[in-house]
Amino acid sequence: MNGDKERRATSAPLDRADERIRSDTGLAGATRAFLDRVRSGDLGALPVVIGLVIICTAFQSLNPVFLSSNNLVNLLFDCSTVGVIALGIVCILMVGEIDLSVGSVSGFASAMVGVLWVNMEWPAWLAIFAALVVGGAIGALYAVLFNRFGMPSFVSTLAGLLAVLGLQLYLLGSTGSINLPYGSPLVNFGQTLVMPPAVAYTLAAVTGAVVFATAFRTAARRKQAGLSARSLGSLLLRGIVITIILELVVYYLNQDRGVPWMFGLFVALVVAMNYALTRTKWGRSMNAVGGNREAARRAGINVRRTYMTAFVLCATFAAAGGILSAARLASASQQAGTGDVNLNAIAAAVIGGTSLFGGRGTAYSALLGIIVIQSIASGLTLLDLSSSLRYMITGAVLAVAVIVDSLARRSRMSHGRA
Amino acid sequence: MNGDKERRATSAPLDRADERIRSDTGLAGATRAFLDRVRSGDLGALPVVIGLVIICTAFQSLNPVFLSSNNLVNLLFDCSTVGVIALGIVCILMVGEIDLSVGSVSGFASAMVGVLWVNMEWPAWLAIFAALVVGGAIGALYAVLFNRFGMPSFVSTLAGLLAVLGLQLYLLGSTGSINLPYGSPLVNFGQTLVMPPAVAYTLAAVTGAVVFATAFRTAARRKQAGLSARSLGSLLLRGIVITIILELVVYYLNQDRGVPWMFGLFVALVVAMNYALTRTKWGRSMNAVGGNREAARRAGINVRRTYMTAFVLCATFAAAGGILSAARLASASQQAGTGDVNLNAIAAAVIGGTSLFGGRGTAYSALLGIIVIQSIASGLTLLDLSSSLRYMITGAVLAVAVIVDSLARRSRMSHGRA
Amino acid sequence: MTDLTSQSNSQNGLVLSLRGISKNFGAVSALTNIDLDVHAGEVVALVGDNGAGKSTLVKILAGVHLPDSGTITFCRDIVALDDPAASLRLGIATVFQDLALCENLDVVANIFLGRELDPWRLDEVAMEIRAWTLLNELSARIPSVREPVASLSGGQRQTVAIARSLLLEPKLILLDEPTAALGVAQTAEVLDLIERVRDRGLAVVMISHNMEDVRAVADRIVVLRLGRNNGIFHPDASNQELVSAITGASNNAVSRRAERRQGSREHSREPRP
Amino acid sequence: MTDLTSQSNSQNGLVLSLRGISKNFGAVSALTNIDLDVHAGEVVALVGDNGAGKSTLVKILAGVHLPDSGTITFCRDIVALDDPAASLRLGIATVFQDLALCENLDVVANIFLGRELDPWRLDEVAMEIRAWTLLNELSARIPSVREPVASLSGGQRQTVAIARSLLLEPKLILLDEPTAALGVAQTAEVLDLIERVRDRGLAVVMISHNMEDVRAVADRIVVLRLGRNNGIFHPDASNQELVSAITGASNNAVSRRAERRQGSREHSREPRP
Amino acid sequence: QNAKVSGATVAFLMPDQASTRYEEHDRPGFVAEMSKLCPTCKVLYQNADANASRQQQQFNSVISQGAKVIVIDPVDSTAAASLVKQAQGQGVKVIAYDRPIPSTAADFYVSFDNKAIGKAIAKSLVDHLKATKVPTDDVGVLEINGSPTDAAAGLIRDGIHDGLAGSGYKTLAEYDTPDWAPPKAQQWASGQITRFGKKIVGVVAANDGTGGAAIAALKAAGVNPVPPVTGNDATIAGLQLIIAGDQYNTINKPSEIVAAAAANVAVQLLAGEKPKSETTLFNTPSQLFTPTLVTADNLKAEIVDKRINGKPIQSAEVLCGGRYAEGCKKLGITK
Ligand SMILES: Nc1ncnc2c1ncn2[C@@H]1O[C@H](COP(=O)(O)OP(=O)(O)OP(=O)(O)O)[C@@H](O)[C@H]1O
Ligand SMILES: Nc1ncnc2c1ncn2[C@@H]1O[C@H](COP(=O)(O)OP(=O)(O)OP(=O)(O)O)[C@@H](O)[C@H]1O
Ligand SMILES: [Mg+2]
Ligand SMILES: [Mg+2]
Repeated sequence: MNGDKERRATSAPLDRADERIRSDTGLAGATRAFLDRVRSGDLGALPVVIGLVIICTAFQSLNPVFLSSNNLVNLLFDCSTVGVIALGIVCILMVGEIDLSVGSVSGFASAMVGVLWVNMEWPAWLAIFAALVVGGAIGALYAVLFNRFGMPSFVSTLAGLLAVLGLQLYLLGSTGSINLPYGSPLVNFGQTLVMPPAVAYTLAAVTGAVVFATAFRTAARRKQAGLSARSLGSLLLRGIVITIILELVVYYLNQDRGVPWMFGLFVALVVAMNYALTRTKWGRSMNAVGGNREAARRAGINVRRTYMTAFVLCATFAAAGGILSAARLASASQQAGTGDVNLNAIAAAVIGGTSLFGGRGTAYSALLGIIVIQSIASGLTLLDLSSSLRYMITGAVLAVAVIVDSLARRSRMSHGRA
Repeated sequence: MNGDKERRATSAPLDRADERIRSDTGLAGATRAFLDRVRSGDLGALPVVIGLVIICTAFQSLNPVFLSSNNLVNLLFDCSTVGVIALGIVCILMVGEIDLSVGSVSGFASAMVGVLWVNMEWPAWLAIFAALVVGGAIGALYAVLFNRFGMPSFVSTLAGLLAVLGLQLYLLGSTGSINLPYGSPLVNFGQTLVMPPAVAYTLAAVTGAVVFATAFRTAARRKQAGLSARSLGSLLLRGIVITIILELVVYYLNQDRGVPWMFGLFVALVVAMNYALTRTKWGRSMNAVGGNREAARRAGINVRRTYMTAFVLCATFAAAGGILSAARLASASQQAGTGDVNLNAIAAAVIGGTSLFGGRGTAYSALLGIIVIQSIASGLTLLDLSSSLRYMITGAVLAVAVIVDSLARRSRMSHGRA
Repeated sequence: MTDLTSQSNSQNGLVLSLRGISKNFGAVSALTNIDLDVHAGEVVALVGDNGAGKSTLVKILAGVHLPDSGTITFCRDIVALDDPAASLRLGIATVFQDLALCENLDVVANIFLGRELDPWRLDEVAMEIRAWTLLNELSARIPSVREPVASLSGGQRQTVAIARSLLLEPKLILLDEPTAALGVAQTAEVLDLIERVRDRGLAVVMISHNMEDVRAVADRIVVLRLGRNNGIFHPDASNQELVSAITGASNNAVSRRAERRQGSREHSREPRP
Repeated sequence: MTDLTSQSNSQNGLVLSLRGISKNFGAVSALTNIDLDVHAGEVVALVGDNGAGKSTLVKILAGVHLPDSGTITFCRDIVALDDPAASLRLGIATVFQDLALCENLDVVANIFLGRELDPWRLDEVAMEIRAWTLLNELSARIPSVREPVASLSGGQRQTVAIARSLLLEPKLILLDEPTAALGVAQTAEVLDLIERVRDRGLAVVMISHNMEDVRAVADRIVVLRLGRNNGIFHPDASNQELVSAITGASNNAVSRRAERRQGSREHSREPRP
Repeated sequence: QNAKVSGATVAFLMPDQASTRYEEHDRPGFVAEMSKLCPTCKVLYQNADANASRQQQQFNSVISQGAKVIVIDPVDSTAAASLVKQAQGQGVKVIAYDRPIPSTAADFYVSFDNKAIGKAIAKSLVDHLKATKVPTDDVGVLEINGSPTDAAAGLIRDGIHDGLAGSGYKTLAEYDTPDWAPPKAQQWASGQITRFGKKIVGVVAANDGTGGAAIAALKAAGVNPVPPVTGNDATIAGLQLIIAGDQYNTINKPSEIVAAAAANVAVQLLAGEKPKSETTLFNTPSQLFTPTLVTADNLKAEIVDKRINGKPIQSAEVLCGGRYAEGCKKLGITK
């Protein structure tokens, strides 16, 4: 009956053989596919970016300092500390669990670095290493409680929150807070160190080139294997656009101090985690365990080990974030990691699009989410507001920032695509 | 082939017709069923109670004041405030969402009562009513954001946390905090009012009688309808045991001041919510929406309205809890509802056995959970500890309290019964 | 193949009529321009290959998905089914392929979900009795109706889902592969049931991959292929005919297998039933 | 009915042997004292009513549940299957009735889950090609393998689950109602496939409610009833015989329905195929 | 000794963790004095972690344990009123410590004056700016207050306002630091540096933590030299920043003195005596101590050389480790 159609279809690539799927080749096809995705709300990070643009425009119109290079450089410094913690939260949310103790762990790690490095005069790298290891050990403890005793991570990490805070207070008990020496490499890293312009420009260009090269290699292999592939033209376009955008950003930041190395580290971690989560067997098993734990187990995945890595990674990132904030503040204090660090880190991951229920999320959500949160905070510090007003506005702006994404998600769902 | 067995089976009650199901009638049967449940970990609240007993024994041995009537009465007063908030959290967790702003809402409600009643001299009942309504309205707003825009409750209530805290600070801005008149009925209710012994004894007896009567009525109806039913003897035994335990508790508390009315209110709310969640159509739809939202929708349940009620109830209970803590403290202050109120309320629900992922939980989990948390807090105030040690021990004890429950859950799962 | 207007039981009025229904999921067109008529007292079987769009069509009728275009006429009125509740209100009961049960609730609660007796004081005893009656009617083998559905076997769940739909007094019943997981006895009961409700004048749309069952109960067989109408058949159409309409080729896996088996049987001269 | 030791393809060794397997869920005894033997190059069909315990047995063999008592002998060794990974390592591949797919992952990821090519740098292109090959082998109608499994139709998912099990090189394949949701063509392909793997010397245990399919491919038919062994049959046993073993009564819904249809046919004198 | 006194129980309830002073100075000071005055007495210590409800719980708990005198540093001065009423109803004496309980008269009040502290740091900063001839036009200072939900922070803020009023220096911007969290203070300060740049001639910060954060922000922005920044609490970190020349001042509140005074009063109340008071504040007989302002000029004298109970407030060894050695030498603390 549809024989002729079928015959026509056989000449198509393997994955375009089904006549019901529209193959969007060429620029026109790409545009149509994009509009299609806009309509069905399947836009990835775009809605959050739109929310961010709205926020930035509003703050910029209220105070033109907001988008000045100087302020943006500050923003990037501030993003990096909690951002690293949020990256760990992405890992743990991925498998559908939570870690409420990241704040405490970060504070404890900063206290450890303070005590070991400054008070006990260990070499800085050793103190940092020790703090990271202890952070990882705390995560391993949660994993054991979870795997052996089935203790819900909400409860075990709540207990951890308290216990680790106790450890932090104990460690800093006699001094309260410890100054990290100004001028030391760690504090410089956290406060002033920026990439030389040449390095920054090169990195931006290399990023674009790498994006293009990998995509091109994949496309070539797909074409060779008889699968559909994106055209050279569209890949080239994408590579060039990415490069130009990055170069412009770098250029703008270089008007002031430049791109902080700390932010570079954060982005590098995000990219590495993104690779690990999407392109390794381990990342696949994280996704699988978060999506359907029992199915993953039945597929022969070592579910316990996967949880172990998730808990350990989360706590280690928390410790790393704590060390970075100590460097940023040039001090390890009893208050480090308390307050809203937990909530901000989790919120960053969630705002960026990671699900609290597991199995859905990307490393980039930590980057995006923390930029949203810090932009709001930074924008509001530039306005002279009373505390009460500041709280109210923060809440309202946060809702606005997420509303675009929420609407997109809703339309995605009503189109039957969760 | 199994014809004879089948014939034998037909004489059994309708729900015992399947020959594979062991019918546990009589006392011996009940014991066997119980052991069976112990083995498979299907024990309901028992593990948490065991955890509680362990904690109490430990604290009692460290400081004999812990189980004194006086301290227990204080404990009951303290349980009631956060307990009411936790009850709201149970509602919202039931449908698989969360409310991070219960702390702020409770603080805001207490501020409203302070301002309206004390400063603006409204009648107390009207001020309380207004605070509850505003609390409910905040919940309704979250529900609208959730239903209309699909905003994840984590984000909307996080925004709410900040915005409502801002409102609270704004409301108390000029004064900082407001004293509620000492000796007024509200403050008396929160601080001193206890049931007269006769009332308490009667209530305890009535509870036992009601438990027996309803169970007996159901059993009679089931027997009449040809369903299996528990024997009169076992029902009577249960009724008597419950009555005796309650009377003993009341007797012990009456050695000191007696049973606080505030705790009575809390328990009444718990019982009412338990009824609503288990025995009404609304409660059924809450369970269904939390278990499988799409299935509930396809069954024709108005899912949006269910979410609406859950959010509104949660925020209203939060406001009620805030008013109770204001009464307890005889003051409405800027820091009411900040700190760990949120975390304690959520933790209470989770420790009591309500799932963070929806569809599993009972109103009693709020009661049990908050007793666990407050017992730990109260037990530790009886020991002379530095803050750092206190934090560490709180964390450790919390983990111990939950470990029995976790083990039971694990065995439940390994027996294929999630 | 017969033309669209023909039907065996046309003495009764048109209950449901679809014209030009289309539905896209992103870049995939799941349904294109579907027409379908169902009359009272008629069992229409909807057959088609995997992914042909049968369930999508049923979900559109159940108000789960909104169609991208096309009109739905139900009992002479053009209706917008934008919500499952709207469908249920009109009298359309559905058994979904994925069953749509709440795994955390027990059997009784699932059967009565959304239609509980005595909303302010659930009558658990009455509901339990009714549940047992319904389940026994379907020959269900369920040890206990007070266990959460999560602990039931596949077939037991399917029986619960079917029992659910019997609780309503619908005008149209949509059954999406209702017997896929059922045992032989339960399947027979469900087919009996379908005939009973047909005889009571209800309209039934049944999806199935089992041509035996389809031919046994259907008055008309509608074939979908790759999201399009691909012919309407009488139940006495040959298997061969139906299968080629479903797969879109007369040389298909089924015919090849049949031939091969035929060959090997003749070869081994050992006939198998 | 034949006795336990008889089998048609006994030239090959015993792959799997169960003795006295029991399993309780709380107060329900799902399995009581089950014995089962499976030989290499043999297809054993496991049939039984809904809730008879078939899937429970398969899950025990897949390492999902631990039996309460009884011994499992696999290739002459007594084994403890306390984890699905242990089963997989021994060479037992399973297609579960509930499929056990990760709905959030795409088709390729699901097929290769736990067995990805190139662990540190997933070879997506190679995996995608292999996935298409497997799916085409099964006549699957899947528009895109890069969509999450959540968006697939029931039959498409089942095909994915079957494709998964083909990736291993197992000694024993357990198929729990593998064709329940499949279309006619796909069912034929799966039955072909079962015959192919049998001929390669693998042992196959297949659960199905479709007596046609069972008789078509099985070398031996094992009946479970209410969690107990209830006889072993040759594939040429009559339908009647099998159905009474399954339902436990010779007067059952199936026979009643057949009689009724027979009667009404004779009555209306209008034969239907 | 008085029979009523010996073996009695006394409770010492502190409000929070924001500063280490409560566990490092107040409690040891109080315990030391108590054991001197009444060796058989039992001291119960609790810290409420800035949570008024928890403080109420602790208050009830110590009464359950038989405390006859309660020394309380209230988390919430207003809320503490009901505690006083409740205690007095049961014959328990209450000594307000550090922060007053304005609406209900306690039995005694001993304290440093928080408002005076705010005023002192602000005034000292202004004096320093005037002395270094910083012009007043078109420039100003930043003001970093404590937690918006902390009553003591409010008192300090009022004091700072008093201190800055009429100085001629504008307050460019003002910020209530949530939870006294230094990172928040740092982020805010960074933003203000972007906004005002060179117009910032000084920063009034309400404690050493937020002061240190302001310094970190200034350094990170490359501001050189760092304008004077105030502090409070004389933490080791703060003192070291003064030694290093980064922070301008801090406040030394030798809490041991107040704690010892509270212990004295407690024993008198136990014995049923009426403690003598210098002044009356909020209808409460009171004893107020003046804190000392510490800058680089008097750091040696006030911190290292002055003895309390035979010990320096901080020893040279603690302060002058590593990279502070040079600064210490300059200030003459070490040779
Ligand atoms: N929510 C969805 N998102 C994306 N695609 C979908 C969605 N639902 C269905 N599809 C696609 O639409 C097509 C039709 O699916 P449908 O479930 O209607 O098939 P079906 O005819 O019921 O098949 P089966 O016999 O296997 O049940 C399939 O290709 C499927 O992949
Ligand atoms: N996790 C569980 N908890 C409690 N009972 C269970 C559980 N799993 C299975 N059962 C019970 O065990 C019995 C056998 O179930 P099983 O899934 O093995 O049946 P089956 O033979 O596969 O039936 P079907 O043909 O319907 O798939 C059923 O009565 C079921 O209720
Ligand atoms: Mg379907
Ligand atoms: Mg099964």
